Amino acid sequence: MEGLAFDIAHLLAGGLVLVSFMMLYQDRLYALLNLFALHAVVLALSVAWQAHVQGAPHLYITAAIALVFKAIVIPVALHRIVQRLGIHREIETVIGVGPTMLAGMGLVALAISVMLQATPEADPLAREDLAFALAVILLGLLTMVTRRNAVGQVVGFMSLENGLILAAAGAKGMPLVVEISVAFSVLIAFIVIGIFLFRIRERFDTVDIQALDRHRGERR
Amino acid sequence: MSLAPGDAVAAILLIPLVTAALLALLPGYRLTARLNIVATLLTLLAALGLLAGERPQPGLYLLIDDLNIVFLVLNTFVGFTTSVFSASYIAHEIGIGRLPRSYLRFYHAMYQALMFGMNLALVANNIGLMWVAIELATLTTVLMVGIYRTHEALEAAWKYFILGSVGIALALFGTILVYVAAHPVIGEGLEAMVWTTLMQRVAAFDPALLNLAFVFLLLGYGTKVGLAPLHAWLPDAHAEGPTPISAVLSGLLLNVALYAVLRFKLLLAANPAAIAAGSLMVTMGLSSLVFAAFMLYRRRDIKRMFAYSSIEHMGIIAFAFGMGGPLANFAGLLHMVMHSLTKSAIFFAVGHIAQVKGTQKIAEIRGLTESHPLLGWGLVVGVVAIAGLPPLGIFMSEFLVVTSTFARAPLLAIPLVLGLLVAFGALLLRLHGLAFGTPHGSTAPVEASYLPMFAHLALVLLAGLYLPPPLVAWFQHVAAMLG
Amino acid sequence: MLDLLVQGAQMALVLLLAPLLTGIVRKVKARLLRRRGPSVIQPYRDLLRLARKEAVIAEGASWLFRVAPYLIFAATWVAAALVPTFAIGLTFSWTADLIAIIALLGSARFFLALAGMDVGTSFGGIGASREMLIASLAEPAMLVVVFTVALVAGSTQLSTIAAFMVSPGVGLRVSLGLALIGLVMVAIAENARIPVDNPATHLELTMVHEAMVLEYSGRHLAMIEFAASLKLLLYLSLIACLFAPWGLAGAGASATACAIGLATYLGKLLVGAVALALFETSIAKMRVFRVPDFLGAALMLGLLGTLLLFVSRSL
Amino acid sequence: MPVQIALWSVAALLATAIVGVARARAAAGRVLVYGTSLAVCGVTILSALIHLLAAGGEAATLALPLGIPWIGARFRIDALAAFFLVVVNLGGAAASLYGIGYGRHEEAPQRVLPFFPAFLAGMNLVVLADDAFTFLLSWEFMSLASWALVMAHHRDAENARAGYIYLVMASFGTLALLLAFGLLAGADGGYTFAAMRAATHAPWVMPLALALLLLGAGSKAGLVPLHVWLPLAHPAAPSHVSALMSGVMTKVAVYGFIRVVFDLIAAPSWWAGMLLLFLGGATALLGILHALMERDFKRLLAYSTIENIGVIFVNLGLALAFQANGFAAAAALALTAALFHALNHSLFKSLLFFGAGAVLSATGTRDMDRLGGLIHRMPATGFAFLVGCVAISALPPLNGFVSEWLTFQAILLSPGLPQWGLKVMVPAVGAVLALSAALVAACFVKAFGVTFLGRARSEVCSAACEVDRIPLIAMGLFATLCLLLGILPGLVIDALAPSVASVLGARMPVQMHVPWLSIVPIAESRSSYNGLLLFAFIAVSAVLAMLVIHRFASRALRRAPPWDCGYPDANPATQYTAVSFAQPVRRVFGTVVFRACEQVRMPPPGSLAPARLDVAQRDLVWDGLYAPLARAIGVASQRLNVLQFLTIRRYLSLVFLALVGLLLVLALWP
Repeated sequence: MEGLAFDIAHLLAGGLVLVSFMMLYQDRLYALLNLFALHAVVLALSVAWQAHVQGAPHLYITAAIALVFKAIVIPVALHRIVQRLGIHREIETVIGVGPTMLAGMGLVALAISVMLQATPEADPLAREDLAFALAVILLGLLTMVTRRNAVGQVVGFMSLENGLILAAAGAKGMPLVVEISVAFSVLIAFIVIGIFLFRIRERFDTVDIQALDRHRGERR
Repeated sequence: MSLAPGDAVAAILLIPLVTAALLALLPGYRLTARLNIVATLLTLLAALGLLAGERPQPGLYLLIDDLNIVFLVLNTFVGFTTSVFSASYIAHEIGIGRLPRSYLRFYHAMYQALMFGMNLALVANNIGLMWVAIELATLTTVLMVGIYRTHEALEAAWKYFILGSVGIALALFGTILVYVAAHPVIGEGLEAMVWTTLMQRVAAFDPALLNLAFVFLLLGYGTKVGLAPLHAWLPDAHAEGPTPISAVLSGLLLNVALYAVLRFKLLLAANPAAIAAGSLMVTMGLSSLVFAAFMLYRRRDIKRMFAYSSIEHMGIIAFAFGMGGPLANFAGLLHMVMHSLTKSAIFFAVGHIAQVKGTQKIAEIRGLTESHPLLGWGLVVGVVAIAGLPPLGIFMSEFLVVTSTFARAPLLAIPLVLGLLVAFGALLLRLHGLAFGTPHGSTAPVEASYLPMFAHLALVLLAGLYLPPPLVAWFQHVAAMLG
Repeated sequence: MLDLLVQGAQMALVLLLAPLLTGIVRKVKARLLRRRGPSVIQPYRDLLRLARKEAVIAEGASWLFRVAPYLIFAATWVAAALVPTFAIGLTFSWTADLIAIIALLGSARFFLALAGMDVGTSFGGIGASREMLIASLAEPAMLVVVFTVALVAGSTQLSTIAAFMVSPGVGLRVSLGLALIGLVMVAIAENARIPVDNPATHLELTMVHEAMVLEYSGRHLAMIEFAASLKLLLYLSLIACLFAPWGLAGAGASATACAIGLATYLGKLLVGAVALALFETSIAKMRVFRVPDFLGAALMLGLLGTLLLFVSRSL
Repeated sequence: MPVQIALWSVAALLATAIVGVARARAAAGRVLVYGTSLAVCGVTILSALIHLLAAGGEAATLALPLGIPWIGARFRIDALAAFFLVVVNLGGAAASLYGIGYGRHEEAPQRVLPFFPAFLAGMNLVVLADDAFTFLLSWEFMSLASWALVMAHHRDAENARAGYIYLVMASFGTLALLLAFGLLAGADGGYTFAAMRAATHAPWVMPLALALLLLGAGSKAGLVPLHVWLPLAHPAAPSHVSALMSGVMTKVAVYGFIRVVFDLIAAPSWWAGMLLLFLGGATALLGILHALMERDFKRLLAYSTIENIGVIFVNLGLALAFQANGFAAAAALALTAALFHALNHSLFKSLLFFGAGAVLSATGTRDMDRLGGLIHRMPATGFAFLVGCVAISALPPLNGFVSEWLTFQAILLSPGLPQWGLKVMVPAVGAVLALSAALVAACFVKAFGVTFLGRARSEVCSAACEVDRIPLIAMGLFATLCLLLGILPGLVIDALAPSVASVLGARMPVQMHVPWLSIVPIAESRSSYNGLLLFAFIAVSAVLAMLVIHRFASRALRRAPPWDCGYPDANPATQYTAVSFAQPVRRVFGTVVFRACEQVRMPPPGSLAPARLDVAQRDLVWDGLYAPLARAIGVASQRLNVLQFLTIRRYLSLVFLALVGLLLVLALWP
C-alpha cells in the first residue's frame, strides 16, 4: 500500500511537471489556457491523493478550490479577456522553444539536485514531492520570464503557485494549507481583475506590458 | 491606567483593524483624518505600554520579545507621525483636486489596514501567520500606490504587484520548506511553525532544507526589503504613490520585511550545519549599496532619488546584520531606526516641497533655503543626516559599521566605503541644486505641518549625541541575540 | 671691550670701504677697456652730490617709496657689519649666522622691489619681477653652498667657519671648490653684475636693478647706491672669510694682529675687485631668460659639492 | 579644570550659534554673536596658556556620557592640545573681533552668524577629543559648519561648486580617518586614544594606518594632490571665515596628524619621514607656484596656505626621521619648528585674509588686476598687510623667518642620519624649501605691489575708502604679534617645549638663559640668531642714516611726473599687472608645471588694433586625477542607469536569475 501510494503521488507530481513543460512549449494563447486548466486538474488530483494518503480531510477543500477555481473559473475568465481584448492569438515568446526547453531541463535537474541534498530521513514522499514542486515553481517562473504577454505571464504565475500548493499539500500535516490556497486564489483574483477591470486596457489599449512600460516617470 | 500585557497586544492589533472598518464606512474628510491620527496614537500608546509593562507569554500565534518590540515601537511611532503629516498632505491634495474625495475613505481604511498588517507581521509567533500578514501589508500598499490612477501610478502599482506577488510566492515556498524541515523533529501541526519552538529545536533540523528555505525566504522577503537585484518595484512605488505612503514604505514596510529575514537568519544561525546566512546578506547588502549609490546620480525625480537612497541604506543595514558580531549588529539596529526616522522626515519635507512647487522634477526646484527656509533647512538637515554626517544619528552607526568591518575584513570595507562616498557625492550634488542657488518656481507660502519632520530630526540629532542607557542595554541585548 | 671696539671699527670700515671698492672696480674695468676712467674716489663724490641734491619723486609715490631707501641701506649695512672682515671676534657675530645674513639681504631686496613697483611705471614692474625671479633662483643655490660649507665646518656661524677654515684639518676638498664657484656665481647674480645684469646701463630693456631704481633721485638714490656697493663689499668679504680666511685676527687678538688682518683684508678686496673687473670685461651680458640656466648651474654645483662631501665622508 | 573650562566655552559657543539663528537679522545679533565668541575664545586662551605654562601641561582628562554609549565622550588636554587650543582660539578671537565690524557688510547674516560659533566649537572639540568617535564627530562637524559658511553666498555658482567639492573631499578624508581608526582600534572596538596608545599593532598596521592618515588629515590640511578643494573653498567664504579656515582649520588638521602619528601610533620609521619630506616639498613648491600664477588675491592667499602646510609637513617628516634614528634633540628641534611655523602661519595668514577682506569690502573685487594704489586710499590696512607680507616671506626680523631658520637648522643636522635615502633627500628638500621661500617673497611682492602700490587700475579702487576701526584693531593686534614673535622667539620656543616633550619625550634647550634673548638651537658655536638685536640695529641705523642725511645734507623734496626713462604713460594699464609680474616665473617653471603657453597676437602692420598676449595654463593634478575620476563615475552611473528602464519581464528575469544563481550556489556548496 505504502509503495503504491508513493508511486501514485510520484506519478501525479511528475505529471504536473510534464504539463508545466507543455505549457512552456505552448505558444498559442487558447491552448495555453487549456493546458493550464489541465495543470490545475492534475494538481487537484494530486492534492486529493495526498489528502487520502495523509488522511487529512481539509486537503480535499484545497483540491476542490484548485479544481473549481483554477481549472474552471480562471481559464474561462481569461478566455473572456482574450476575446474581449481581442489580442492576437500568437504569444510572442522571447526566446525560441528549443532553448526554453533546454533551460527547463536544466532547471529540473537543478531542482532535483538541490533537493536530493536533503537527508533521506525527511520522509521520502515529502522529499520527492518537494523536488517536483520546486521544479514546477522554477518552470512557472521561466514561463513568466519568457512570455511578453500579460495573460501568458499570469498563467505562468498561476502554474508557479500550483507548485506551491503541491508543496504545501506534500508537507505532511502542514496547517494553514487551505488558508494559503484561499489567500492565493484571492491574489490571483486580484491579478485577473487587474486586467479584467480594463484599467490597463482603457489606458493602454493592450495588455502587452511593454506598452505599460512606455509610460514611465523618467523617460530616457 | 496600566494595560494587562495581553490587552496591549490585542490593542495593537485590534485598534487598526476596527478603525479600518470604521473609516471604510465614515464619510467626511476632517473626521476621518482626525480619527486616523487618534487611532495611530492609541496604537503607539499601546506599544509603549507594552514596552513599559511586562510581556505576555508567547502563544501559538503571538510573540513579544526584545527583537520585535524595537520594530513595534518604531512602527507605531512613525505610523503616528505619518498620519499627522498625511492629514495636512491629503488636505492639500484634495484642495487642488488631485485626489477625489470619494477615495478618502478608501485611503484611510487602507492606511489602518496597512498598520494592522505590519503590526501583525511583527508580533506573529508563527511563520505562516507572518507570511499572511506581510502579504496583506503588501496588497494594501499596492492599492495605495495606484491611488492617483495616473499612467505612472498604475504602472508603478502593477510592477509592484507582479514583483511583490512573485516575492510572496517564493517566501511561501521557503516557509513550507522550513515546516518540512521542522516536521520530522517537532511533529505535525501548528507547533512546527511556531518561532519559539523552532528556535529551541532547530539544531536537529535538516541543514540542506534549511539552506534551501533561507534562499527562498531571502529572495522572497528581500524583494520587499528592496535589495538589488530585487529592488525594481521600489523606486517607482515611492515616486508615484502619495508621499505619506512613500514615507511609510521607506520607513516601515522595508523594516518589517527585514525583520522577517532577520528571524530566519537567527534560525539558521542556531543550526551548526547550515550555511552562513550572513555571507549571503553581506553580498546582497553590498551589491545594493554600490548599485544604489551609482543610480543616485542620474535621478531627475526627487522622490525616486530618495527611494534609491532607501535601497542604499537597506543595503548597509543588511550588510551590518550580515557581518554580525555585537558591534555590527548594534550598528545595524541603530542604523535601521535612524534611517526610518530620517527618511520619513525627508519624505515629509519632500511631500510639502513637491506640493508647493507643483513638481517632483529636481531640475525645477531651486533655492529652497531662500524661498521656504523651514522646508529648505529641514531638507538640508535631513539629507545631511541621511548622507551620514555628524552630529546626527546615522554617523554613529556608520562609524561602528565601517570601523568594525575594516578591523575584521578589510577587503569588505573597501566596497562599503566606496559606496558610501559615491552615494554621498550624489546626494550632496542634488542637495546643492535643491536647497541653494537662486529660487526657482513658486515661492508661495505652504500650509504644512512641520511638527512630524522636526520631531524626527530632533530625535535623530539626539541619538547622534546621546543614547539613553536603557535603550543601549536593550539594543545590546538584541544585538547579542542576533549573534 | 676690545671686541666691542672691533665691532664698531668694522661697522665704520665697511661704510668707508664700500664706495672705494666700487670705484676700484670701475677704474680697473675702464683701464681694461683702454679708457682712463673716473678716479677711484669718484663714488664718494657721487654719493655726496646726490645726498645734497633735492629729491624729486613722482606724484604717485607713497610713503613706502621714501622709507624704502633707508631700510634697504640699514639692512645691507647691518648684514655687512656682521661678516668678519679683518677680525673674527665681533661682539655681535652671534646675532645672525650666515643664513640670517642672507635673509637680511632678502629683506633689503623685498623692499627694493616694492619701491620699484610703487610709482606704477612699466620699467619698475619689469625690474621688480625680474629681480624676484633671479633672487628666487639665487637663494636655493646660496643655501646649498651654505649647506656644503656648514657640513664641512659643522656650523653656520661665520666666525666658527672661518676659525675652522684656517685650522689645518681642512685640506683641499673638491666640494669646497665647487661651493666656491657656486658662491661666486651667486654673488655675481646678486650684485647685478655682468653677465646677469649691467650696472652701467641706464636705458636698456634688459636692465633689472637699474630699472627698479629708475624713479629715485637725490638722497634716496644715494642710499640705494650706497647699499649696492655695501652689498658688493659684503659678498667679497664673505667669499674671503669663507674660502680665504688667512690673516683674520682671532677673538680678542692684539692690535697688531688686527692691523695684519686689516692689511690682508685690503689685499683680498683688491684682488677680488680686479678679478671681478677682469671677469666682467671678458664676458658678454646674457639674455634675461638665460639667467635661470646660469643660476641652475650654480645650484647643481652646490648639490654636487654636498654629495661629493658625503662620499668623501663615508670613505 | 582646564577641560571643564574648555568644554563650557564650547557649550557657550554652541548656545551662541542658536542665538545666531534667532537674532540673525538684527545688528544687535551680530554684535552679540561675535562679542560672545570673542569673550569665550579669550577665556579659553587664558585657561590653555595657564595650563601650558603654569601647570607645565600635564594631561587632564574628562569623560561625558555622550557619544558611543559604552565608551562615552572622552576629552583630554595635554601640552600639545593646549598649544593648539591657543592657536585655534587666538585665530578665533581675532576673527570674531574682525567680524564685529566686518559683519556689517554681510548681506546674508542669517547664513553666517549661526555657523561661525559652531565652526569655532567644532575646531575646539577636535583638539579636545580623546576618543576616535568624538574626534571624528567634531572633525566632520567642523567641516560641516565651514561648508555652511562657504555656502553663505550660495547664489554664486562658483561658491556652490566650491562647497560641493569641499564637502565631498572632506567626507572622503573622514572616511579615510575612519578606516585608520578602525585599524588602530581593532576588531573589538578600543576606540579610546588611551586604548590605542596601549595597543600593540601588527607590523602591517602602521604603514596602512599612516597612509590612510595622510589621506585623511592631508586632505583637510591641503597636501598635494589632495589640495584641490582648498583654493576653491577658502576664498568663497566671508573673509574672516577664510582667515579661520586657512589660518586655523588647517592647523587643526596638522594637530590631528601629529596626535595620531607621534602619539597614538608612536612607531616612527625613517621611510615614513622620507615620504612626508617628499610630499611636503612637493606641496610647498606646487602651492607657491600656483599662488604666483593667481590674480585673485584671496585665492593667492589660499594657495600660499598650501605652501606653508608643505613647510610644516617637511618639518614633521624631519622629526619622524630623526626620531626613528633616535636623535631626540634634533627631532625636538624639527617638531618645534613645525609647531612654531603653525603658530606663525595662523597669525600672518589670518592677518593677510583680514586685509584681503578689507580690500574686498572696500572695492568689491578680488581681481588684483583691477586694483592698485590702495596704499593711498587705505593706509592702515596697507601697513598691516605689508607686515603680513614681510612675515610670510620669511624675512627677518619678523616671525616667519624664525621658524624657517629653525627648519634650516634642523635640515643642517640631517647628515648624521644613517639612511642614504634621507642623506641625499634632505638637502634636496632644503633646496626646494629655499626655492619656495624665495618664490613666496616674489609672490607677496606681487600681491602687495599690484594691490596696494602703483596707480589705480579701475575706478572701484580709486573710490575705495578705509575700513572702520574694529577690523583695523584686529589687524593691528596680529601685526604686533607677528613682530613680537619675531623678535622674542626664545619665549615661544620655551613655551613650546612642554608640547614637544609631551609627544617626543625630548625638548630643545632652554632659551631664556641665553644672554641678549637670542636663540641657540644646538650650540652657541654652531648657530644662533637674535631677532631683537637685529631689529634694533636695523631700526637704529635706518633712523641714524635718515637723521644724518636730513641734518647735514638736504631734506628738500619735490613732486614731479614720473620719469620712466622719458616714456611716462598716463594710462594705468601700462603698469605691470599680476599676470605680467608672474611672467618670468611662468616662463621658467610654468611651462613644466602648468603646461603654460603664452602667445602674442600681433596686429597686421598698419592696423591700430592692440597686440594681445594670451596665456593658457592647466592644473595637471586636476586633469590627471580628479577629472578622470568624475568621468569614471559618470560612465558607471550611465551604464547602470539602464536598469531603471527595463520592462517588468526583464525585472522578473533578474529575480529569476538571482534565484537560479543562489540555487546553484547551494547545489555546489561543499
